Amino acid sequence: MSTYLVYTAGGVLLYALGTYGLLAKRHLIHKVISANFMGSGVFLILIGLGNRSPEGGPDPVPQAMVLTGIVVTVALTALGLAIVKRYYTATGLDNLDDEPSAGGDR
Amino acid sequence: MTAWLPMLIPAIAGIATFALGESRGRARNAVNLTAAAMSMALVARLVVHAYNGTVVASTIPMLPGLELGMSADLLGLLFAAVATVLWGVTLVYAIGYMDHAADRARFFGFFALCIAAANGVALADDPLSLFIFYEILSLTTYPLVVHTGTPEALAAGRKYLFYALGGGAALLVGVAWLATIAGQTPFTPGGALTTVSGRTAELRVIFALMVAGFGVKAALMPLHGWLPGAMVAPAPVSSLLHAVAVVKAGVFGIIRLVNELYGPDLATSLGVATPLAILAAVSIIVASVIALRQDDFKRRLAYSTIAQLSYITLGTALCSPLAAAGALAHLAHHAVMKITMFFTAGSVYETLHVKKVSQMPGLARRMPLTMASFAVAAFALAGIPPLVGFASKWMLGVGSTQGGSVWALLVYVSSGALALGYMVPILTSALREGDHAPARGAESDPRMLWPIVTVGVLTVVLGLTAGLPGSPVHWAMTAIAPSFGGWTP
Amino acid sequence: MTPILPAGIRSLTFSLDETGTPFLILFAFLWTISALYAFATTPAGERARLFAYFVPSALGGVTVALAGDAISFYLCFALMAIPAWGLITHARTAEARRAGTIYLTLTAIGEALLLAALVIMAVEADSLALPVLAEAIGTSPLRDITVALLLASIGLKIGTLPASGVLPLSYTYTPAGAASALAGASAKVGALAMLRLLPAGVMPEEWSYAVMALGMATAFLAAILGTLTTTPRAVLGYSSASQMGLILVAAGVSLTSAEAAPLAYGAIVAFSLHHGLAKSALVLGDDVVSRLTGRARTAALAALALPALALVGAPLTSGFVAKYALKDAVHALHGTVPEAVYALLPWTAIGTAALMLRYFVLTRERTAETHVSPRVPVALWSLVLAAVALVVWMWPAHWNVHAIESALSLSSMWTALWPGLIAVAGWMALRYAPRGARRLNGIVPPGDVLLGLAAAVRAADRWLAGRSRSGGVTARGERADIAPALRATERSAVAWTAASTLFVLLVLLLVALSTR
Amino acid sequence: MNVLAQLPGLLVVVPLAGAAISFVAGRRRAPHVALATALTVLALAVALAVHVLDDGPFRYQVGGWGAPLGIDLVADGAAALFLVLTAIVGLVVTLYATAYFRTDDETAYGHGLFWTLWLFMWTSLNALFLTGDVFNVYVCLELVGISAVTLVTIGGGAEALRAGARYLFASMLGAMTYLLGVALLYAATGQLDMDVLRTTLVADTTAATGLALMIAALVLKTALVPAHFWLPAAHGSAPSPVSAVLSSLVVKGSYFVILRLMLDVMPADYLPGVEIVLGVLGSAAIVWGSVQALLQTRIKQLVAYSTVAQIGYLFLVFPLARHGADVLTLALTGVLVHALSHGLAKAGLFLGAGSLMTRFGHDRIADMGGAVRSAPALTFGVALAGVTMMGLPPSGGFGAKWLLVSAALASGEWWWAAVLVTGGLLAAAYMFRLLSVLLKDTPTELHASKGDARTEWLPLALALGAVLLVLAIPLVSNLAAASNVLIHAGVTP
Repeated sequence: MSTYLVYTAGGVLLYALGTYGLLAKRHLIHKVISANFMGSGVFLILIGLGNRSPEGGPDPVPQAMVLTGIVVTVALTALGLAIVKRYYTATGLDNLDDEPSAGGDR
Repeated sequence: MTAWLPMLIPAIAGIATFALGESRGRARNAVNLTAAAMSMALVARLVVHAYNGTVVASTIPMLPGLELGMSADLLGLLFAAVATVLWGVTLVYAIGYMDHAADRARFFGFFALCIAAANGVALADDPLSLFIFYEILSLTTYPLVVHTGTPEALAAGRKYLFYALGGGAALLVGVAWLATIAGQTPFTPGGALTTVSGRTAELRVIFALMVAGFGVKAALMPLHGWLPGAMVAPAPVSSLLHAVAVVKAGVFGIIRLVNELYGPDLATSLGVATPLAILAAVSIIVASVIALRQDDFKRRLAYSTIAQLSYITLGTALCSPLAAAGALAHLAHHAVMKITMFFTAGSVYETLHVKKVSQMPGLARRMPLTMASFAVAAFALAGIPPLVGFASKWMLGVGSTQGGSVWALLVYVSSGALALGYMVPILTSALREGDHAPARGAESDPRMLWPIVTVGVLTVVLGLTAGLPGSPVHWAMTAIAPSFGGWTP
Repeated sequence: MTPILPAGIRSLTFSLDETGTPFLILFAFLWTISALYAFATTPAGERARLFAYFVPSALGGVTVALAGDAISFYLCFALMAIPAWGLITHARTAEARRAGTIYLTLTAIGEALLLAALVIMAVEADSLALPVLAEAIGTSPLRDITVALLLASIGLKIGTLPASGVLPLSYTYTPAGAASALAGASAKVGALAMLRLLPAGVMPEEWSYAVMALGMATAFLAAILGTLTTTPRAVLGYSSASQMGLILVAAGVSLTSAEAAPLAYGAIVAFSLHHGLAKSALVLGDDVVSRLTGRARTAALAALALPALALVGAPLTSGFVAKYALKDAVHALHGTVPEAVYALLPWTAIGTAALMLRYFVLTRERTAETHVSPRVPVALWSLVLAAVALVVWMWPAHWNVHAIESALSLSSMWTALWPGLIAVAGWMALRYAPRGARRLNGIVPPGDVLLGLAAAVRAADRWLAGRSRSGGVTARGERADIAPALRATERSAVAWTAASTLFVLLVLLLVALSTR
Repeated sequence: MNVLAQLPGLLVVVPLAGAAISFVAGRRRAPHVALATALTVLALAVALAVHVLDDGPFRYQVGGWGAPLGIDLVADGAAALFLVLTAIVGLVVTLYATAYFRTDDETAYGHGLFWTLWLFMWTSLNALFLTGDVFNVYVCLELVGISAVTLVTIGGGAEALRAGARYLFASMLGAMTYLLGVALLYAATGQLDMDVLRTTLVADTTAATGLALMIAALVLKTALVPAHFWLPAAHGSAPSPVSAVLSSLVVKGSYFVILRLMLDVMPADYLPGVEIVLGVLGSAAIVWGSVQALLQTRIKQLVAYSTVAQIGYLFLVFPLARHGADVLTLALTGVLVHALSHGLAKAGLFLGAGSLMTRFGHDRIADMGGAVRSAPALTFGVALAGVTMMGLPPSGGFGAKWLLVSAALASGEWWWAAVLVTGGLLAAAYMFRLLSVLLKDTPTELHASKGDARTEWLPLALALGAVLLVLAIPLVSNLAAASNVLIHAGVTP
């Protein structure tokens, strides 16, 4: 039970960090990495869930979810990096440049 | 099925007109004129049936628990007949008027669709169906108002549409609300809400919403703002807007609402009829006074329309049988008179580019037949016997008095005086010596001239024959009588 | 079906009855003479323009005496009154147009009032037939408002105060022939309406007194206005208004007393006939005089004395009989007001006499226009003069024989004479009047307060027009444009950090709600 | 083997196969593959709808495993409706795309990938509509998201890339939030299957938090105000056929999940107050989206903000659902009709906007005067689509508005009706701002391009469909009655 709590706490911490990064970091690569943080946080919680009930065996479902989730996250990350690269090539910018103060929004 | 045809025939003609395209003018005219003739014949047949007591009706399922219904009763047929007959006349006029104009396929197509929607409004059997056609009418009129595509026309169109849609929104809520408390409520002479008549507060709000909805097209002050602006449209459209379809759809809605949805008794006992009557009375006087001050010919006619429409609203709101019948008769009578006037306005503009009353001196000699027809219509509008306007005004006055509302009678006669006041200056201006030399050949395109003369003659003929079976007066009384518990005049 | 539903042409009925006959004769005679006169004196090029209005007006003006029901009566009333606008504005001058506009405005109001009254009467009587109408309204709860409407309508037609300017306005600019018809026949339709429509002997005395007082006030005030006006026609117009005030007195009598009503009706008929002919003769006379020169002019001026004296009510003239009939009628009532009116009645003749003197002076001053042969005008005028002289002796005996009998008594002759003598004396005295008084000459334009009213309406219109223009400008200028603010708000709301933070807040809100 | 029972599987497999084939078929043959796939999917979707109408909802076990281990697909009336809508719009968009992405245009970057990505997205969408498993929803959402983001950036312009990046980050944020929600829900219940959850869900803070997180994430994916920030840029800068699909279909996918979670899976009042928040946000979306649409100067931005507004209507069903089965029936039918009519009309509008932009060579509304002369059918199509947006009769939009207004009035909460009516008027305002320019009488020379007939008439066809939908309301109403939401609410048709 305590293992589960440790996993969960760690997962929530990672998730919160990632959320902060996705929201506040301007550099686009930072955002992609932050999103991965969030994902890892959730996976941590799920993995913890798999070991929740000591009397039964490990629950396979959370593991299946984590595996699927990782696949999806990898795909998203790849797509994100590709877009960031093309965006950088096209505009020379490494951020979204959409804050009203920056005046770049259209 | 037959009950749908007065709506479907013009609709099909409209779609066919679009399909024929811009270049096939002859075919387009043939299609439209044939459709008009067919509609007239059909309406005539339905009228004979209705006079004999057979009401042709038909419904199709539409929304859950609600049906879309058409019913060719005498009340609706009167409006349908006005729309259809004047469609035919206006077509001839419009063919002449739009002779050199662009985008005629679009024009005649939407024109026919407008008539289809008007006939739909006329024969709609319940509030929902009426609402649907009412909104279609708003939409199909918009392209006609902005037909010329000028900034002025677009601005007027925008105004028209916002008024119309705003009113439509109020009407939607009213109709939907009624449907939620009363379900399907087909129009029934004398009232269709007997089962829910106890829910007074709700019924009052619904009545107000519906009046707001119909009031926009009926140009009930203060909802009239769109009408004077919409004058930028081509004259046949103005005629259609003012005389035939659009504004009449509004007052017709009020007639249905008061006589056949709420019923005169319920409308009176709820206390909703009198405020409506007062609003209409104020509209009559204020609009007439404003009309006195307009130099623009069509604007003056527009304010006159606002006043005359409120005649109908007032007569209906008085909930007195003869006044209600007079209101219905005036719907037809005003159509004939006002269409003469708008035809004239269009003709003098198209022929001589005269737009203002102050530009008219010499016009009486330049276009004698046109102006003579106008004069007849003007005097009819002022209620001079034995022209057509007098018959309905007399009924309205007598009905007001019989209903104990002498104040309404005074409003009617004052408005008659004001009508003389804003109509006669047009005539006197035209009669002055002026720049327009007498015409050498025809005074205008015969396709414009003869429709004017026809409707001008109609104002006399309908006046002389008022009260004969089949005349609008008799028709209106027959159609209204059931709403007043079998009242016989 | 009740008979009061509109029935188009079928509802129009025409018939000749006892009341209508004298009016029919009068109207037919006067409209015919004036038609011939107008035809003879109007240049050929303008005839079509004049007669386009003259013919319908005459048609209405004559058939109104035959109208047997409310709708025909209203129709004829309108048919006569509305085209008369074309007669008044025939001269195409600015003044004529203004006069026409005022006339038409008042006509429209009068028609409206009449229609309202007719509708109420028809409803109350459930009939359109004229004889039934007046009877039924007497017992109706709507009696008062109906009588008020009728009186207002008739008052506008006959130029009762404060609309005393309507008759001078309608005569002054009209061509002579047409003017004679308007002067002689048009206002008499108002008298006919009194007989046809006003209920007899049903109103409270106060009504009657108020009407009589109004009539007397009109009689006096119109005379004063008339002596101060500018043209012979205008003088005649005010004279008509003054005389019509007397007819109104008779109407007032009939309102309250059923017994005096026949006398009052007799007086109204007598006044109408007498005044119609005399006034027509005077209107034509003014024009005839201007067409003559030399001795013929002098003779014509002398002949003017006949209708003038008749109007004053000199003995052995039609006016004498008419006035006597009126006195009889008033005498039939008892009370302070009728007695005061009775006492004041002779004094009105002073005003009439003064008006006639003023008219005579102004006519004499008119410059001669000799380009048209005066033969036909003179002949027609003579016919009218003859009628003026004879009409009193064709008096329908059953109305009031007493009036005719008393015309021959010496005492009553004196009663009729002294006011005229006072007027002559006053006129003589005026020569020695101070300059200031003489400057009053011609200070009343034809139309008096109506002109002021019209000017006020025009000013109000201009003011309104100016106000709406300037109002529009400020409204546009002040409309705040909120679009930039809305755009800026959206721009900051969709910027990544702000937007995603908003989303996180939304998440927290939903979580907070679900874990309550 | 009963073919009809296999329809849910086929609806996922067929477009997936199409995507794969189109990828290997090459740029010239890909459009034909896509068209063939679209026609097949349409047929399958219609067959499924007919089947559901006849026999009611049914489940399909992928691979025959069955819950809880396997993933079940659920075919009910509402899902069938969305599938048919997707198929119809999909077919028209595919047809349109054959003109829009011209195969001989070798310079256009990434155009060759359109067909594959589009069919792939269609696959994921169909799966999303059918899936009965909350974790599978996550997978489907991400598959839709990946293909959608890629499609947005397919044009390769800076603006599209920026929009794509924003879309992607929003998508990631939503995905992670949703996944966290699933994790919590699973932690509390140990269940992922919606049907099982429906019957086993008990009051529990963790489960409620999980569901709240899932709903918030789905709100973000559906772009409900204030989480709409990614939508206008993405829908506005994507190629027009992509915009059409994104606006008319993709947002409906996540919405449908909310609908099922809120009205089917969770017992009433499981998340107290959330339905009110959703209704309020929906109202805010209607007003704010319309106002912003009114302020836009570029045509696709206008249409995109119109989507923001129209999405708002869909959320009014949640507060209304608390008022008994009758109101729920009206409101649910209303939102389903709205989803359909908006789907058709908005696709028509975006395709129309694309055609106008191709013809004018720019996207500035102010300079589009005179379109009515040179492209009357196109203008008419835009106008008709506008009619249904405004909810004017006779159109599907009207049917939806009528049903929702009736539901609001019947519930006694008339203010939702006021919002609906205001929304209609605001829609009229922004649509007529566009139309009044198109109807202006300015002579213009439009660019003639290949495929004109298709790009002119297809928007009209979609708009006409949206209008004629009003006649199909009884059918929609029957499908709504065959939806799990109403069946589980105990409504008997």
